[in-house]
Amino acid sequence: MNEIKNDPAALKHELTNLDLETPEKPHLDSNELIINMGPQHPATHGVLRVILKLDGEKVLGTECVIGYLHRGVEKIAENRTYAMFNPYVDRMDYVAAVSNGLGYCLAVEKLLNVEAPARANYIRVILTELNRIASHQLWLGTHALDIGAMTPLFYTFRDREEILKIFEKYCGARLTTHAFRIGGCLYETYAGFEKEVKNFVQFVRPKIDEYEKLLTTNRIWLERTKNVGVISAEDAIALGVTGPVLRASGVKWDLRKAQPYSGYQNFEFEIPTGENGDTYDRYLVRMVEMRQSLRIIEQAVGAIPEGPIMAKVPKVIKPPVGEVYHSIEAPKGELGYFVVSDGSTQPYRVRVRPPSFVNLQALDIMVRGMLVADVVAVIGTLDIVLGEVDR
Amino acid sequence: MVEESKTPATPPEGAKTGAPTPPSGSEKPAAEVSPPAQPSSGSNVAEKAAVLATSERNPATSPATTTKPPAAPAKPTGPVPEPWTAPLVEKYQHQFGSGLQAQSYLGQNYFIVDRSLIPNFLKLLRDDEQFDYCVDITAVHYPKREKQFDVIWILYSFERNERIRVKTMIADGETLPSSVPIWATGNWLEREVYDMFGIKFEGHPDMKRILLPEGWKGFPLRKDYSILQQDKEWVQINLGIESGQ
Amino acid sequence: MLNALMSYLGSNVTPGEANNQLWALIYVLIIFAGVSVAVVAMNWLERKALAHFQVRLGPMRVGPHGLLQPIADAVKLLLKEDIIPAEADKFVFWIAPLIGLLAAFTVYTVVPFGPSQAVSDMNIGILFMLGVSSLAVLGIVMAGWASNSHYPLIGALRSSAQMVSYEVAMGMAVVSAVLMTSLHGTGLYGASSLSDGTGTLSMIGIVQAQQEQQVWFLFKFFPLGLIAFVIFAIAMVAETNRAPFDLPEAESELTAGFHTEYSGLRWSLFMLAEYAAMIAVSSIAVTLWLGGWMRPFPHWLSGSVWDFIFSLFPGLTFLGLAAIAVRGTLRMPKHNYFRVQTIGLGAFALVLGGIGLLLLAIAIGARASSSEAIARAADSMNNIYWFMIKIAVFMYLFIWYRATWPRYRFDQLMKVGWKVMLPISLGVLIVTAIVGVIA
Amino acid sequence: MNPAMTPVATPFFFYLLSGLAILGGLLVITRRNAVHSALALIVTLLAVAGLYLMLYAPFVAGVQIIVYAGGIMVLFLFVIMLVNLERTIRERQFNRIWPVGLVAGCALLALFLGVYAKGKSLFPEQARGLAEGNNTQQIGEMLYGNYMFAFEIASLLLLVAILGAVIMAKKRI
Repeated sequence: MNEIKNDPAALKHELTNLDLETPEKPHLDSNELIINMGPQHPATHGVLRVILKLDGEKVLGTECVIGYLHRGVEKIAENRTYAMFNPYVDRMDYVAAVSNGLGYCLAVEKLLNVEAPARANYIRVILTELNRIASHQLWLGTHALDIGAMTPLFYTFRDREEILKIFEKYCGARLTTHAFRIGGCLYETYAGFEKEVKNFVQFVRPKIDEYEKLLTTNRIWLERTKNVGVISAEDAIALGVTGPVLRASGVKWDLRKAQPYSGYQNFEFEIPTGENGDTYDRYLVRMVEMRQSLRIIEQAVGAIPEGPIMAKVPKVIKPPVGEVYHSIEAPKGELGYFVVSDGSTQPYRVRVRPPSFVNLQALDIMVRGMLVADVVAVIGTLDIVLGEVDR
Repeated sequence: MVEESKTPATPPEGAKTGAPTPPSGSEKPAAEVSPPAQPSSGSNVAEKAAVLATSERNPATSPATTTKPPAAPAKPTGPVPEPWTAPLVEKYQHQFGSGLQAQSYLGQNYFIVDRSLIPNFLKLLRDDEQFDYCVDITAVHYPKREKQFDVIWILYSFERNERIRVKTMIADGETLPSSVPIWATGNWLEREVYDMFGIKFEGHPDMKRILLPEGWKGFPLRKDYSILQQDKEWVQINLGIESGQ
Repeated sequence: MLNALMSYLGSNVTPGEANNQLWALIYVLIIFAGVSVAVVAMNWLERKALAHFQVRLGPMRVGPHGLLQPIADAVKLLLKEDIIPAEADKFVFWIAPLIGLLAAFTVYTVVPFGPSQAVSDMNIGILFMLGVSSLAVLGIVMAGWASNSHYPLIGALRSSAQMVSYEVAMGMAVVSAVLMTSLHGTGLYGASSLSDGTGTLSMIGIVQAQQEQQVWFLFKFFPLGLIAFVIFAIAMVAETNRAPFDLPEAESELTAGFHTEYSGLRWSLFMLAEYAAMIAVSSIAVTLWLGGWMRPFPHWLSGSVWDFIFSLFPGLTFLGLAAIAVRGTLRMPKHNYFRVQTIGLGAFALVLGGIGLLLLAIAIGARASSSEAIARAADSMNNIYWFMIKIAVFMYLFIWYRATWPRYRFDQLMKVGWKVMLPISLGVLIVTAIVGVIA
Repeated sequence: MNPAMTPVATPFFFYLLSGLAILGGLLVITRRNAVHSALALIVTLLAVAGLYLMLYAPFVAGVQIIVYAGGIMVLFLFVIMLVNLERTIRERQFNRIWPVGLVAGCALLALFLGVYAKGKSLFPEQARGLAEGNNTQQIGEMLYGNYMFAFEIASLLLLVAILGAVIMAKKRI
């Protein structure tokens, strides 16, 4: 009665929008072949199921079936107070938990019409940029592994370990850090924080060159990533794609520059863009982004001002009635929070605009006409995290 | 039509985890100093405005509707949405007249638009005002109001580096024209709004659930859908476990 | 029985030729044991070298520095349950790995470890090797078909298509090497006075031809030998489904390719066949281009003094390994948990040291005393040593490829095979022929 | 005959190989599963290669292994796997003409018996020279020597066949 239903009949029902007449039983003769990639598959970065309609090796169409990791974060938000909901936010994009926390705190601070003090902003910027580098490193490791290069995975994870050590010393947690509070930061920086961050910057810069030396001019890497999963700027904007994927298609837009928040305006850094929006350009854009983050950290660590780290925020947060949308530049793209408050201690509605969820929508356009091996490469280059896609 | 008897404040029942009906009237923040005649918005909203206005004029009185004893001192009144005046607004104000209001809250501008304007107003915004990036489509559920749902489009224009929200109010069971032809990103966003709130969008290429399994009954993000509730029948059929949890 | 045994000892001809079945059997057993030990060592080396490429330690727990890890793996695979999928084709499922193994091991009958150290010297040696190695495709195709599920079948079709297309390029490169055995050229290249003798297909013949012409075919007709060698080196990696061409077992798409449904002993047979094929294919490369068992610079640094120095190498290599093992024991932490491992590593160091000394003794003995037996022993020791070292270099290359290169997509793989490798190898063949006759 | 060519326990190996060949042949036609019959065919071909070796024609044996077992049989297996067998079985079998098959079989049998009865006298004398030492060279000389022209025509024929296959396949893609 409850055997796992993957017989073709159920599959056919599900593929309504793929407008295909699935053969009664998919078998290996000349016409199309329906293959299920996932939800349990080494290359889908989590529980994503992609139904591929193949003609031999060529992909004719895809349909993403998601929701396997849906925990109902937005429903939980309506039953928790503002401060209690903070740790849940880290569990969405568990790879870039610090950015999630920053986004949520900034949104609620805007609701409370409160501004975090300068010192808190600097600490927030340093930790968020460190988190961006960690997220890009994890992306590079797993993306290269999907395409077959085993070695970068170990290099990137070894260097990412240094960042996690700094997080652990600062707030006790490595991955889901819950580092910030509404109104600023809870923890003062531990003794030697600046020195350790400076050492980290010196340590990691040559390491990024190492990754580049391994991959950027690697013939087979070029062959596997050039002109693979191409998306034009117009399609990207129409599909609402943001972050490195959008920048690689040539759109020079980064929220940290366009609508600076928590003190980003007083650091200079460039925004890298690519030309033809293929997997190789996205790889180059993210590598330059890592270097730019290092620049920001260097500037921030050098000039952390003295002063309080927490704005005056009442013990029990009861924001006035109203609704606010605030978004930040998370490593994967624009991460937005639409918080509606009804004056009580619990948010009336928290809507999270997840970059991975919207970027994943572009998979179908990028992969059409490509081969199965490219589907794996494109899922990797979109840098999706299923915790954030399913919420 | 505007004045309506004060809705009895619903006593907060039982444990917090019980059905989280909002403690007081809906939070609709549309409290203007002089409540303009709102043809379409429900009486409850006006009543809400009136209540806030009164508490605004004389801050000394305790927050009106909650039956809790006014332990907290009179909270300084929060920011209030002022009317948003901009050339963009003027242009469409006289074009659509009453069907459209423009407000701004804490510096974030948004339109409140009548349901009938939806498909072409958005098209206008995209084509003429270069709002070419639809950040998000979402909804909020106010069970108390006569038009229960707020559907919100968050738009952004790259040239003008400006972000606005367009909001419309629809009753339960009403459908909305899909904005997929305008922005392709609407596809999954509208599917999620349907999945969570039950608002169908006509003309959507593939109107079915996106996060919850296919045969799931009930729309979780509605306020009357308790946090512990599950579609027991689906769970029994597909996962074969008796209890909901 | 005994005189058959002793009578052969004197002859310097391969047992096959000397028609001595007993010695041929002994050679076959030696080769079987040798290749299995080599495969075990290769397994350990691959894991360790790959680990150190990737900034990690590799197996350290089973035995000192993971030395017993391959044995642990083998035992695990023996004990693992041997599942045959439900509607699989039992007979074909059972025979597929055997064919793979058969193809991988019969190649060794013709591999020339020395002038007389080969099971038999067929006069169609290289042709036989290519023929048998093309049988391996059958094993893979049948494995894919018998597993009766999508992924293994696609993996099998892919790998067989890949092997068939790279076999062509490989064949062309081999032919150009065989051409070199007979053609010496007269003008620019034709330095040697040898007449245009008839070429040979036999492996030992090819190496002897290189000895006579005093040049490795790698350097003969300068760029041509090198190009043919490079073509063969790439094709052999593709032939054994390794490193950049390991598409059939691309984890990220087709789970594990044609041997997805295999488990336990049957799966280990496939692994054994893969490693054996790797060693076999690199031995072809060594024989054809790197002068088989010849020691480096036999003619520039000729003379008995140099011979003696080069004959010390085997002993010194083993002593070097022993030194590394000793250093390992000394650096082993003093905690008594590690006591067993230190003893184990110490014993291993002793064994290596012993072998090293023995080989040194043979080398010195051959130099000092004039007894013919020791001289023959030293000779065969040198031959086998140099042959094995060259194969070891190739093995290291295989591992190096695996650490650095990402994987080719299937269509790129076929494009490289047909549009790049085949034309070049054809070109090299034609130009070698022309150069051989005219230049 | 130099010592190297003394036959190696020929009778035993001869009967073994030819037995294998006959067994394989029978299996090819009796097996229901196409892959099993392909396997049986491979066994037959390898047995024939063994026979060539015994006739001191190692080059021919090597080519037999490469061309037949390594090349053509792989093609057979490809075709068997890619062509959808269930459908072919459902199609109409035209084996109602087995009497014609029987007559042809008997005629062939008669031919063999005739040859067996006449014995050696049928074959020209010099053909029996054993070519162990330089079998490859001899074939090379003949092939590229006096049969050069025939060899070129055959390769042309093959070229036409390949082009035909490509064009047929091309149409569909």
